[in-house]
Amino acid sequence: MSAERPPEERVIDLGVELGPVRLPNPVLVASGTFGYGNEAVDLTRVRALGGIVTKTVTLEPRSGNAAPRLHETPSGMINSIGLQNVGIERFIAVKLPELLALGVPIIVSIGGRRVEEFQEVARRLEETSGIAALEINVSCPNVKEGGLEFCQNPASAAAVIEGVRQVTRLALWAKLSPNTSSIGTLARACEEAGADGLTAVNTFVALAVDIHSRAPIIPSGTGGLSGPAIRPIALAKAREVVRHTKLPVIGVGGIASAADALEFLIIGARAVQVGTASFPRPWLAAEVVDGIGRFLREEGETTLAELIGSYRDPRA
Amino acid sequence: MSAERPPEERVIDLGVELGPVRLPNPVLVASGTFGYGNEAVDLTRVRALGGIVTKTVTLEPRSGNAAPRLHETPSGMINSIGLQNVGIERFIAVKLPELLALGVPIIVSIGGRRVEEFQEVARRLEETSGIAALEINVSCPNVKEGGLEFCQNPASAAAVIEGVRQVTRLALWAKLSPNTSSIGTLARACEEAGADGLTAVNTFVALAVDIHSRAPIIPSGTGGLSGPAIRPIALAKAREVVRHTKLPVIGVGGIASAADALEFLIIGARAVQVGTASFPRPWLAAEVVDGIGRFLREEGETTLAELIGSYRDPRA
Amino acid sequence: MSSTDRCLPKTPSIARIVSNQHLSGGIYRALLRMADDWGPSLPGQFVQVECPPREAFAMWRPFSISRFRAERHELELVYGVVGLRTLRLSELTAGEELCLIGPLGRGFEAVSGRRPILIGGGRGIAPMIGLAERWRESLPDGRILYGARSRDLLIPIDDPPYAVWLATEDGSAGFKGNVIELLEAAIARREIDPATIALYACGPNRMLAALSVWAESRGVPCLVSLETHFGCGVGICAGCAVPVRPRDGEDAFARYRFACVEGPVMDGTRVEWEGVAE
Amino acid sequence: MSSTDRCLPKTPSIARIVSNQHLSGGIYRALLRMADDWGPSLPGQFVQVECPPREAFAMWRPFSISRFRAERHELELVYGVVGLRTLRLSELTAGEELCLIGPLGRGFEAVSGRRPILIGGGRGIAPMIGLAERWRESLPDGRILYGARSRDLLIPIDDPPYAVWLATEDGSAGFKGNVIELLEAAIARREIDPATIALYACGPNRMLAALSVWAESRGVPCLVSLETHFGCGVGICAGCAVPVRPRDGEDAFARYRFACVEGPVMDGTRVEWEGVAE
Ligand SMILES: Cc1cc2nc3c(=O)[nH]c(=O)nc-3n(C[C@H](O)[C@H](O)[C@H](O)COP(=O)(O)OP(=O)(O)OC[C@H]3O[C@@H](n4cnc5c(N)ncnc54)[C@H](O)[C@@H]3O)c2cc1C
Ligand SMILES: Cc1cc2nc3c(=O)[nH]c(=O)nc-3n(C[C@H](O)[C@H](O)[C@H](O)COP(=O)(O)OP(=O)(O)OC[C@H]3O[C@@H](n4cnc5c(N)ncnc54)[C@H](O)[C@@H]3O)c2cc1C
Ligand SMILES: Cc1cc2nc3c(=O)[nH]c(=O)nc-3n(C[C@H](O)[C@H](O)[C@H](O)COP(=O)(O)O)c2cc1C
Ligand SMILES: Cc1cc2nc3c(=O)[nH]c(=O)nc-3n(C[C@H](O)[C@H](O)[C@H](O)COP(=O)(O)O)c2cc1C
Ligand code: FES
Ligand code: FES
Repeated sequence: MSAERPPEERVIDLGVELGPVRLPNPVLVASGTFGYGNEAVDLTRVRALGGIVTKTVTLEPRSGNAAPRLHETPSGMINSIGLQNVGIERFIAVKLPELLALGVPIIVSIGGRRVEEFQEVARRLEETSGIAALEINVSCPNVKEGGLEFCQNPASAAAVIEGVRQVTRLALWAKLSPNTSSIGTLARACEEAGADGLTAVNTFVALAVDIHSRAPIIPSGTGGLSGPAIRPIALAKAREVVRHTKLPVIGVGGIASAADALEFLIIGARAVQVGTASFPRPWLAAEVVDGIGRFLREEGETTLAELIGSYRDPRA
Repeated sequence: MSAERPPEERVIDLGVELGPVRLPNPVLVASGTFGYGNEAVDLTRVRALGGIVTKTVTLEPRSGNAAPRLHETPSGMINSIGLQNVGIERFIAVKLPELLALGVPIIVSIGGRRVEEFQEVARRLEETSGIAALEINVSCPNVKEGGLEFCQNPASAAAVIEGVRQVTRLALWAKLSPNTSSIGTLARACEEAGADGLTAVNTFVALAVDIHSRAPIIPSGTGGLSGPAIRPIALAKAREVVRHTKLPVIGVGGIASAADALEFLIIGARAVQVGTASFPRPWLAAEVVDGIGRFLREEGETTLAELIGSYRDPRA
Repeated sequence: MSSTDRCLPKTPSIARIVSNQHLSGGIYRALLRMADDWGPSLPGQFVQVECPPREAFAMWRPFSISRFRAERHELELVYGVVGLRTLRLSELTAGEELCLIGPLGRGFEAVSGRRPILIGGGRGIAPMIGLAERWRESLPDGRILYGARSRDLLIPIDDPPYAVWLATEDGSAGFKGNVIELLEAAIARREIDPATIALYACGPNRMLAALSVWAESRGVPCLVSLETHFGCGVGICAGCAVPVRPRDGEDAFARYRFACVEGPVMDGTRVEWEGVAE
Repeated sequence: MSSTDRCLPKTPSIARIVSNQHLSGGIYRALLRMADDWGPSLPGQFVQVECPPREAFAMWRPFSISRFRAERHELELVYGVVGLRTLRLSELTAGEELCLIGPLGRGFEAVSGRRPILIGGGRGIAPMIGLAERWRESLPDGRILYGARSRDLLIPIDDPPYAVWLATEDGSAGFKGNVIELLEAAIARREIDPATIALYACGPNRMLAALSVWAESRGVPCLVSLETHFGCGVGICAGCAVPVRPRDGEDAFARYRFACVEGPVMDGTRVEWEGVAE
């Protein structure tokens, strides 16, 4: 009789390389949906995660937008947080050490109104050590000044990436907006500007109206739609990004189960991020890691690499 | 004592004018989601509808796309019908007379691959009588040839409208794609090209993958996402269209109740279309008509005009 | 217009669960009490069911009418638990209500002058029993061929209207093999003469495809009840299209038929099975 | 770190419905049997509940702990039916299960040296009763002010730990007016001395706002249990932010506090009530 382990016990290495960044597994938590990353420590097996993307940090502290900031919609949620954050100084002094102590790759999401602001934030982070990558949020739909311009205009997104590239050797992921006709063009612009990875996608511009008061439910008007509702659109966008660049792609949008994450990996994303689904179940991302391992064993796949990009594209 | 009727019995005229088109009420059924319009006759009070937009008709008959053509997603549905239709000749000979006999405004949706094809279809319809308007489908994401080009490129959409304008005096509604960075620009281009109304929006490009076979569930790859999932995004898009043009706007996307329809009317749409929600409940659009009347009475509004555009836009 | 078109209902019906019973291997039978004026219906027709809970499922889903006892106003559905809706259905208990539309579509109608051979695969056996009951008087020489993967997946059939011949893939009950092999064996033994029969089948699309190919090669009429992904069930979404070989003179449009209104029972020998999902 | 922070649970709990009873005007009380090691908790803390059916509702929702009987491991929630989730909750029967996380957030803690005046508006009375029970020994001179729109909306209070003073807007029971007017009247009659009391309140945000403004003008400490729209309830979404007036030296970031982890019980006099939805 053979000494082989039964297949269900085979341990599959879920480690994955995204250019210069190596992650223990391909499941991260998305920016702005896991606090700074340490808040949910008591609610999930944080060490099981492939990485944590922090809430977007800006140069100055920001108080964020007025309430209500959230509104539930069919299978989704509109948010308008407005990048509430403590600012880079306090982030580096207080949050970052706590985060790095967690023992999982930390990707710091950075935001700003102007290229110089992004640069300054990146410069400060360049002086720290232990960060796995920076995710450049050129796609927040909820910041009045400049936010949407960056999304829709490949040139201004590229200018941000290029600017940040000049001031840091850290790996740079560009977080792309889906609110564009051609996310492929946007992706390519960021690639040429020096990004090391592309995160696709941020939220979709969305509106909900209170039919009695006739005012928007989110006081500032539109917000960003996230959650399972957007998954099929996000998946189509992520696939476009994969087709248009050679960079590693990190898929995000509506992932709420291992099966959802697998769809993104199959179409060629090298990693995924769980966002809104952490709100009701902060432990979900860790469960997705388990689920991916189980799936690979069941399918008889021996490495994650076999799965990634295994999509049978009818256009190919 | 006063002879006034109690408020709940007041009859409110729901009639609405969209440029040259007058509708008995603002609730239509959307193209492709009510057959040609006569199939559901036994399933709803057809005469209660504000109008019927037919399935998109093309010059030649089309057999449509391979199965499966539908896939359910969270609060939504991906479809790739591929404009299956009988072609303009049989449409005029067989379907149109039946439709016109229903006694509700009939809006014929037309499609094509090239400007000339749209023109030829419009020319044939110009020779008939009784049609309330043409809806120009420059936004179907599921037709390989040219489909998506029209969506994303205001110039080509405008060329179609302009071309059709030359061959018919019928009122023209341009059906806009949401798969664009700036639907306002697209809207303005169609307005300048001679459209009389703008229908916003068609479906969102979306993808779902079978994780076992690694193939897309819809054989051709992507399809169009519709249903309640898209409503918040569609509403934001419709509002953009309202802000960018003076034309009457017909709102569509995820409407599944009177409350949903009211959101569109409040942000300034002069009419709405019910699409996917008719599939489980073919009688839903008729119920939406009732619900709007009830709401106006409850809110003490005397005309539909008071409701339309009553949005308190924080940007205004 | 066929006789069934006239059955199109004007409003959704409220059905009350009389019983909801586990049969075998994930298959259940629900008995529903319908309004007094519901029906008439044919086996092979279907109903669109609003599976509870209402808030969870936007779309309704099709279930074949396995039989309808007009005297008792009782509709019988046989269903397999494959996903969330059917799981929730299986949890319903007597007295609870379901909302549905129907009867819808075209059911099985007899090919005149031919001995009926009814073929059921898996849960597809249910409408075949209903059909046999209907035809037992007028077409008494019918047979039922019932195929399943193994003995423990068989649905019990009480008092079958026609003789039932069993086939299981693993041979754990009846003939070892599939229903086509069973059919061939019966022909070989001269128990069935292909020149005088018509096939009526319900089961997995894969079985229907194989059967249709076989029937065409033998010149046997073959009506099958097809399952595709329905969006509406009433002919307004174009989602359920089934590719068929157009007859001479028909244009491209005729290539696809709507399974919900032009089916679900169709001439299997005209279906382009490669274009039908399994 | 306050004492409540240590209660953060590592896993969701399965709670079994012991009873689920209608109290009055759309308000219900559910008694849940918790695991033996659940708790401890403070009134004013809350639980995030996965309202059934699971498939229908992606987001969980917050419900205040109205009391927790540690000896019996019984958690009491009092809730009003306002939408689909609370409707479904109201349909649950004994024996059914709920999934929840908690206890979460900061509950009411006594302002030392002050006589507790507990104020409940509508269903907000429930946690106040739980609080009074907790304090009845250590702070025996407390009072409960209970405001409601009318008599028929009152929730019955058996064996109240403190004397209960009623106020109804239409005067159908107790004092005619709102709880602030009731408070003013009590002060006028010298039953209450504003210099020695602290207010603890739960009820509609509008009531809490008015009470906080009143308390600030009188220099009375005022802790309120706030409701905003929670996305997560555990501090990771930033959705529940409540604007507060930053103290000197605090930067702009301090302007918003997360009601789920820095509340729901907050110092009402520091809240910028214009920025809180009603
Ligand atoms: C005409 C017709 C008659 C049918 N009769 C029966 C019957 O008598 N008994 C029975 O058990 N089942 C029957 N079905 C199939 C039944 O409708 C599905 O099994 C059911 O909808 C699955 O729902 P679910 O939520 O449990 O599973 P889901 O999780 O939705 O999906 C499980 C499987 O159902 C199929 N499915 C997905 N979307 C659709 C869709 N829009 N329409 C149909 N199937 C879909 C997929 O193949 C999928 O693998 C019939 C289908 C058709 C078209
Ligand atoms: C800290 C806290 C404690 C609470 N305690 C109680 C309690 O003890 N008893 C009780 O009855 N209710 C309580 N609530 C309110 C309760 O959470 C809501 O009433 C409930 O979620 C409504 O759900 P629904 O599906 O029935 O209604 P929905 O149809 O979802 O909405 C009805 C109303 O609920 C509110 N709502 C919408 N979204 C949210 C959201 N994300 N979070 C909170 N509210 C929302 C809206 O104001 C809306 O008008 C509490 C809320 C908070 C924040
Ligand atoms: C409440 C909330 C806050 C968010 N904040 C940020 C943010 O600060 N920076 C960012 O890049 N993305 C932010 N996002 C976007 C998410 O990271 C993610 O891209 C998006 O929600 C889609 O994924 P999901 O559907 O899984 O949530 C936020 C999303 C939500 C719901
Ligand atoms: C099955 C299906 C078929 C459709 N066919 C057409 C079509 O032929 N022409 C067209 O302009 N839009 C078509 N649409 C788009 C709808 O008219 C509508 O714009 C879209 O579905 C969004 O609305 P909804 O969410 O209410 O369905 C189709 C939509 C669906 C779901
Ligand atoms: S299922 Fe909709 S047309 Fe057949
Ligand atoms: S509810 Fe999510 S941070 Fe408070």
